[in-house]
Amino acid sequence: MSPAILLLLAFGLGLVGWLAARSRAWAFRAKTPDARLHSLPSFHAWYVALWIAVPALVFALVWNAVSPALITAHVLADPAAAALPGFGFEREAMLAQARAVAEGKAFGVFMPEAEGLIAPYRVALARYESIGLIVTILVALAGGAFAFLRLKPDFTARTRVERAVMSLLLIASLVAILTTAGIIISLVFETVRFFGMVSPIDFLFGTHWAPDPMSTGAVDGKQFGAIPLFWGTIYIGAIIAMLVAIPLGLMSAIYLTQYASSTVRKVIKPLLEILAGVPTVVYGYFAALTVAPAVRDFAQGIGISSASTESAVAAGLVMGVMIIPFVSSMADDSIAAVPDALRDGSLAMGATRAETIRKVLVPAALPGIVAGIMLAVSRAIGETMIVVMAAGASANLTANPFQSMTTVTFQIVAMLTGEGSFDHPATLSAFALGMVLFLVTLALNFIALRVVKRYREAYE
Amino acid sequence: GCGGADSGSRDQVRAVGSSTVYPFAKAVAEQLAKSDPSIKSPIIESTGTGAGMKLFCAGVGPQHPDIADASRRMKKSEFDECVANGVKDITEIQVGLDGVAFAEAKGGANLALTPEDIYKALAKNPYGKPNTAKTWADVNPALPADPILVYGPPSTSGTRDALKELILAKGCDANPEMKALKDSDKKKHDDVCTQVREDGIYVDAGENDNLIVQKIEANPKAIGIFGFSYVESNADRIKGLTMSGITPTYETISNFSYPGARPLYIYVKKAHLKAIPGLQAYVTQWSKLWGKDGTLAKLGMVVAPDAVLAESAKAVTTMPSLDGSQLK
Amino acid sequence: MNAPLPLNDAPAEAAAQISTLPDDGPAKISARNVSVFYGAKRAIDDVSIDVPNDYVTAFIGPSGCGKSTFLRSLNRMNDTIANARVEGEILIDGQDIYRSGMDVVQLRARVGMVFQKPNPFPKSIYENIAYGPRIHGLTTSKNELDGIVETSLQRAGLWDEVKDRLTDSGTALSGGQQQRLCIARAIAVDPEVILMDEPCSALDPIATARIEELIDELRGRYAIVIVTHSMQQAARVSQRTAFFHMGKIVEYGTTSDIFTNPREERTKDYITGRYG
Amino acid sequence: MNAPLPLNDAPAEAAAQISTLPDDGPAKISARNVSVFYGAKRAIDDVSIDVPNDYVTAFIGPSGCGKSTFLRSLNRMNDTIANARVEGEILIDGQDIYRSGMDVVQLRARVGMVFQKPNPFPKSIYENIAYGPRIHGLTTSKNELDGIVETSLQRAGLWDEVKDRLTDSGTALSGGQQQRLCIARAIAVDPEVILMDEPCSALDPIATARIEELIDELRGRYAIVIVTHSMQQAARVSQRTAFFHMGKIVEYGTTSDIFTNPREERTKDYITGRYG
Amino acid sequence: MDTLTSSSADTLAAQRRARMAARLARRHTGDRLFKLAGLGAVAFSALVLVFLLVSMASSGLAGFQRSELRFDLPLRGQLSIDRDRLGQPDPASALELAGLPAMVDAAAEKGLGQGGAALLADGAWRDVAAQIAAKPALLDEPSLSLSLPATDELAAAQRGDGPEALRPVAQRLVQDGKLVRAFDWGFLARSDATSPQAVGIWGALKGSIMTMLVTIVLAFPVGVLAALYLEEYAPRNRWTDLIEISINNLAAVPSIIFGLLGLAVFLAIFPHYRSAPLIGGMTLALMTMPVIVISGRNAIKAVPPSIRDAALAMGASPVQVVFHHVLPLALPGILTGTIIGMARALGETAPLLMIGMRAFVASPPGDLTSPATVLPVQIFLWSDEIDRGFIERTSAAIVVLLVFLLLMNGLAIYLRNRFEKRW
Ligand SMILES: Nc1ncnc2c1ncn2[C@@H]1O[C@H](COP(=O)(O)OP(=O)(O)OP(=O)(O)O)[C@@H](O)[C@H]1O
Ligand SMILES: Nc1ncnc2c1ncn2[C@@H]1O[C@H](COP(=O)(O)OP(=O)(O)OP(=O)(O)O)[C@@H](O)[C@H]1O
Ligand SMILES: [Mg+2]
Ligand SMILES: [Mg+2]
Ligand SMILES: O=P([O-])([O-])[O-]
Repeated sequence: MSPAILLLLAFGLGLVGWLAARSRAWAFRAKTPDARLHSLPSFHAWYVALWIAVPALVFALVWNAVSPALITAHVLADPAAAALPGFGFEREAMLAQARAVAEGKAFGVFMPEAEGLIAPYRVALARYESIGLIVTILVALAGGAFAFLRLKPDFTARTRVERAVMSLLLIASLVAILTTAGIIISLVFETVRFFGMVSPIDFLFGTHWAPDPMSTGAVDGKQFGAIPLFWGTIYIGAIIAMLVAIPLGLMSAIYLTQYASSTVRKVIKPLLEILAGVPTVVYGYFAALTVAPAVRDFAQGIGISSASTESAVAAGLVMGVMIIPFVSSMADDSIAAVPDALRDGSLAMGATRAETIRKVLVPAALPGIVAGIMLAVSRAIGETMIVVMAAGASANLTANPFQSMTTVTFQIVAMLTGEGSFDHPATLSAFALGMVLFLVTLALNFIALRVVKRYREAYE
Repeated sequence: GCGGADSGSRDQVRAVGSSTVYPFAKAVAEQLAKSDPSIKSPIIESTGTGAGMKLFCAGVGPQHPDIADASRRMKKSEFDECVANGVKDITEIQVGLDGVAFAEAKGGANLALTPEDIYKALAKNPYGKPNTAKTWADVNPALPADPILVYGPPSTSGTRDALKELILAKGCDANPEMKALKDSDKKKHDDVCTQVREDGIYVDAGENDNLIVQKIEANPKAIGIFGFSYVESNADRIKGLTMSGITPTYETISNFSYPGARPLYIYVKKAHLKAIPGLQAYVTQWSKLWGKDGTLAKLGMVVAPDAVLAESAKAVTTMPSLDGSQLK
Repeated sequence: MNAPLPLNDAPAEAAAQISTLPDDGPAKISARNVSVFYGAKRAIDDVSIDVPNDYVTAFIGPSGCGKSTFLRSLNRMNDTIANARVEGEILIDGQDIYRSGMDVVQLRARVGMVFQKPNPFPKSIYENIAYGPRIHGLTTSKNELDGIVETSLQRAGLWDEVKDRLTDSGTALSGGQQQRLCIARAIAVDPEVILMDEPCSALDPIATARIEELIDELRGRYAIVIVTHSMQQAARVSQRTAFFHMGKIVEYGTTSDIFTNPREERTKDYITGRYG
Repeated sequence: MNAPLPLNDAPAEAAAQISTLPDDGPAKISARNVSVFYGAKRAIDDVSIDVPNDYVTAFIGPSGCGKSTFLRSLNRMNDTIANARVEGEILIDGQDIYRSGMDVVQLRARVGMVFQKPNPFPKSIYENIAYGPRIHGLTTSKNELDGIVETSLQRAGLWDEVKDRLTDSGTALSGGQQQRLCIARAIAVDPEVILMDEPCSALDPIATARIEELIDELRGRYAIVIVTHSMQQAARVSQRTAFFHMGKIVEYGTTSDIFTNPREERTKDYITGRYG
Repeated sequence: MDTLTSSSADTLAAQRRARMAARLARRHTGDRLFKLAGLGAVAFSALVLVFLLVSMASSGLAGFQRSELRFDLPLRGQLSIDRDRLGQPDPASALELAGLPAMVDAAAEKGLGQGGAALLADGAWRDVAAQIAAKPALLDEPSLSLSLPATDELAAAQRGDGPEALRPVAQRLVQDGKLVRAFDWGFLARSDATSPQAVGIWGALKGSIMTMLVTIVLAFPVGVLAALYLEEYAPRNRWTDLIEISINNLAAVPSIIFGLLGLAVFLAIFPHYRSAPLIGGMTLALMTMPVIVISGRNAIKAVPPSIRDAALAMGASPVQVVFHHVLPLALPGILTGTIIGMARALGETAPLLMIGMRAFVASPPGDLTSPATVLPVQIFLWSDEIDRGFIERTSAAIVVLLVFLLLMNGLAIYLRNRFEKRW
């Protein structure tokens, strides 16, 4: 039975119940014109409709899950099924093909053996479909009758319906916690497995990163020193990118909030937001094709012969540009949150605008700006495509920005799409790196949110 | 759609694995769909050999791929996992060769290298001593005194594996002491022979070979290490370097006189052969295209020697099961 | 003017009227035919007034009548509002502050301002006071600066309360202390005029009384203009009062005259609480 | 109470005092020992008062003394403030509105409220008025609803001004009209009590006068409680006045008594503008 | 104060005034420079954006073209084929049987000179077959002028790279007007292929659309409901804090981590759906949901409390307040945030690499569960192709992606401006 039919059925019956309950509620009113109903007729209607649709849907869901097994059992009892091979994929494939044909989803079978199963499938499908349909209707009717009989003029339908709505809202907000749990679960097992092979000390404090996914035999923990990755991540994401993004973002925010006319602001702000909206794969392409060669030529032009095409600067510059809008919009918010009274106070002292901004507004907005920068950093160190396309793979522990460097995200992609076998520590290291990344962004965000909160409170 | 998602079958072939095999597997899929419109074009995913094996070996059923493309042979451990998950019958088919080729920009210095030179230039500890070579002349006085700068594949790629096994280990074993070490202390031998230096002279260049081409074009003194197909298709910009006097060409690679050839495989899950429409046809399509004048050769794949081809062609029809005990 | 004006619109003759008292000597500030617009909206309509040097002048009037607007036009703080525009002349010591070469930075150093809500900078008390002298480069040594800070705080009657905690944040003070800090901050650059816009409306009665005393102490040293919505306060602290209504000055005179003997019907209505 | 209370703290005996006038007949609202807390802060301190049915009762007092807080506790609008907590009893027609079975939805339909800032819904004028009758299911037909809308607007004195544009947005009206719309909206669900929190403080004098008239017209039909910071307004519109100070009712009486003959020193000080 | 100190105070004041005046010019210059720096920062960002867009667009436009060979195919009376057969499924096979490929090759040899057939892209005759199938009347025309795709090599030779031997051939054909760069509408209708001459973007675009569909259907309701709960009802307690922290954190968790989540959780639960838009959409929904929640909360916060008070005071229940007043007023803001979140999801690559959406898929996905790829991943895959013909195609794909993003951003800006707080 297709889920769509069941859905329609549940909603259809729900609608009927809705209408019936509403007219009953109106009838209460008509009988006792003076007495106010506790709840509006429409709440009575929703109450009944929910009692019809929800149990019916729940049953339909369960039925959808169990009926295929019942149908298969029915088909297997058929003599035609005796010819099927024993357990295995071929047998299942035959059943599936016959079923697809019986359901009208396919026109013919690919395996001739399946031909004979089509007819039994048709029979079984028809039978279980009608059973499902009937029971669904019964469940709906039972729910509806229960709810309908409870309706009275002073029935608290509204309270009950609203309670249902509130549960829905609560469930929706729990999705976030589930997601967080999902992330932790999906990282933690492999991470633990990895640390069973490589000591966390070697991993977190080692300065040599050269895991060999193809190696066999004993694992050499000394190859898994992730410091060069952390360094590359910080150097590209938190240093070079921020050297670009902080001054540009901050000055943009200052210009937009303090100097620009409202029309200019209206045009420029969305433009900046576009900069944040350009997909990172486009930035990556741009970085690899345009910026990186230009940077290398520039570096070689000034005599740095070791300049690599996949330089940290190229990735960092482009990433910085991408981050500008984050910094500027957070700075914008926090500067705007500084009460005008402070600005006026400073201007009235005879300060110029620049002095007012530098000495009063920016210091006052500093916590918010810092928080914005932290969020931007967390975004930069989690950025993947730009580094995958432009930063290179060498785990160099160097301060030379024209050298190639690699980052945590790059290594995650490389290890998970590489040639090593899946249970090799090199591959598993991707999960450990993911865990570190997750924890670091968690920490950055946590601190940033704390800072912002405290600072908002200071002005509210 | 997948047709019968909850259980049952799939109506499209699914192959995963090596990025080296990927372009060839794509081409075969495309040809198959053109030649037989009743077959849906197979889905080819470039996951890398290891991840591909992991997916392939996860089990039998429509949710698991039918084919694993590999730029190296299946490992024993992988085979064991396959068996543990019920993937007992696997057919191994060698579809061709890939050469690890050294190349420089057109107009470069025309270095004439040997595996030994390369080993001495790139190993971390050549013959057990730290590598101090800065110019090619340091390695071999016959070579020019140009600085050594080699762009090569990262450790996660199959090409790097091939580099280690086919060139570095070979150069290393030229020294009898090392050869002896191989028998006495395998681990130490591997360390000494296959570890690549990390002082910036060998540059991990990521998976994007286009970028390596650009880089060695920009720096004529630098050398790049590629899959041979890349050298072929960029013949207007770069040229292959001779190795022990032999230029990398189709011939020299396919007869293994150029020391950088490695086999490319596809692994077929036999349990799927009957159940997945188009699987047999897809495998057969490989055999139609892997010949000397076939599409794959045009795309840069090195055709395997005739004997191998004959055996592979036989495997396509008979689908022999792989014997795990042959694997390492 | 003898006849009471109609409530809605002021006749043309009112425009010609200059609010000035002949006994007051030369005016510190003279506004002539000043109108202030917010976009198309006229918030101040052709106001002319002379503000004396030695007295405290109070602006009173119902909410929205333009008191703050007019006050802010006296040190060109209206410049900071994007769509605000000032017409007419405002002379301080005879010089038009809206003339083209006028340097607002210097002007505002000469005309200090205290706002409705105390707005100390979120810096230390010391830095709050030192801010003005620093940006204007008034001092050449730390000693001199310390001196200015101390004198200013003393004049604002705050020194004894804060001398032991000059490094505490200015925002940690009580509301009344904050407002005195703001007055001290204004004094620190040695202004000639101090404008105050409802300086006590956010304060409790005790703090209010303290500020009112302070205003009285400062009188004579600075020309002081204070906007207030409390008629009692105007009566207590000012010697001259201007009653604003709908962007115009309805009546101007000595404070005692305005409160005991208003000439205009509207003034009387306002003072007796008929509206506002 | 005869002796003037000290400014800072109220002695225990004040707690026992019930503000009520013996001539007023049965009270519409009786508060008994009501205290309201925001977290640990006590904003209303043990207040007991009887609000009569047929008069307008004004709450006056300096800013922050708890007028709004007390007013909002009369229709349990304080429930919406997370950390607000009410102690004591508030009876409307003898029934405790804080008892456990009380349905706040119905309570608020009986006790309407008008706020300081006019807050029409951003919907059409018609929908603004029709909203209450709709959610309470007061009508069964469109006609009946139309009737309610018209009567409510008429009672609020707004019908003539808006009858031709009932579909215009309520927010497009002038401030005074908006406030009358809000009053009409409150009337539409046929409440018994109307609470008004400084309903004119955002309005100009003319609109204020209009609302004051309206309040006078509504008197007798609804029990009306109005919070105002303008003593003149209290004097004009109310018949009973309670003077709040620091969370307590300092004095309660007929409006004329309070304004002409306050018993308490603090009341007198406030009325003569010594603080606030 | 006695006269003496008073006069010394006067000199002091005069001194200070002099110092102030001396500094003025410098301060004003500083002010102007500061403003200029701000302007410079804004201008820089704008310039980068313009440069990015222009450079992508200019090289992308070339990617909408392909090299085509032009020659005539004599038709009337040449093909013996039953016209009815053309109306049935797979007319191409019928035409192939009737000998169309050989005819095309022969015509190419004739029209383009010796070896002309080899210059045609593999299967170029299929274009002809499609034309004929669409319009059988063509069979009565004396001849049909064709414009068929050239091989990748010839295309490369026309660009001036590729095999040396072909370059003169290409030059000659270009001079004769037989080899042209023609606008390739098919690029918007075809799917991935191995040859840059034959690729199209429709497969990836359709994959993107399907993925976004799943994302919005999941993320929007959950996001809005969660935002309502947190902003309007959530009690202040540990659980709420936990939810809030989770959401704020999820909004900043690197997208690749969501990829790992999709890999470890969704693909473990639904192993059949590797590479499917359904899984991609679910993964991206988890990523987008927090963005919607956060912007939704801001929009809800922006609804003035006075509206809530008004409704509550009328006797509306909290649920009625929210659904009658708050939600309708906040909706434009929520939509704006949603669109921006969706735009971000549309451009997302890394997480999809992890869940198998990087496959070669030669036909557009049929439904939500069939294997697919999406625009950004297609860009990533093409950027990695050996054949340099893909460089332009990649740029063209970027242009398609950017157009979509700009449209979405434009819509968001429009919504924001149109509904910006009007109460
Ligand atoms: N920035 C502005 N833009 C537009 N109109 C303004 C602005 N500031 C004030 N107004 C309007 O100008 C008129 C005068 O305002 P102003 O603030 O000067 O009044 P006020 O007498 O100080 O009132 P209050 O006693 O409330 O402070 C008012 O109608 C006000 O609405
Ligand atoms: N939501 C709240 N949380 C905490 N404290 C509050 C809150 N609302 C009011 N208060 C405090 O409770 C006290 C009484 O406030 P309330 O608003 O009732 O005063 P009011 O008499 O209405 O003043 P006003 O004339 O300014 O409206 C004040 O000290 C105020 O700061
Ligand atoms: Mg004002
Ligand atoms: Mg209040
Ligand atoms: O993906 P690989 O070809 O490098 O194995």
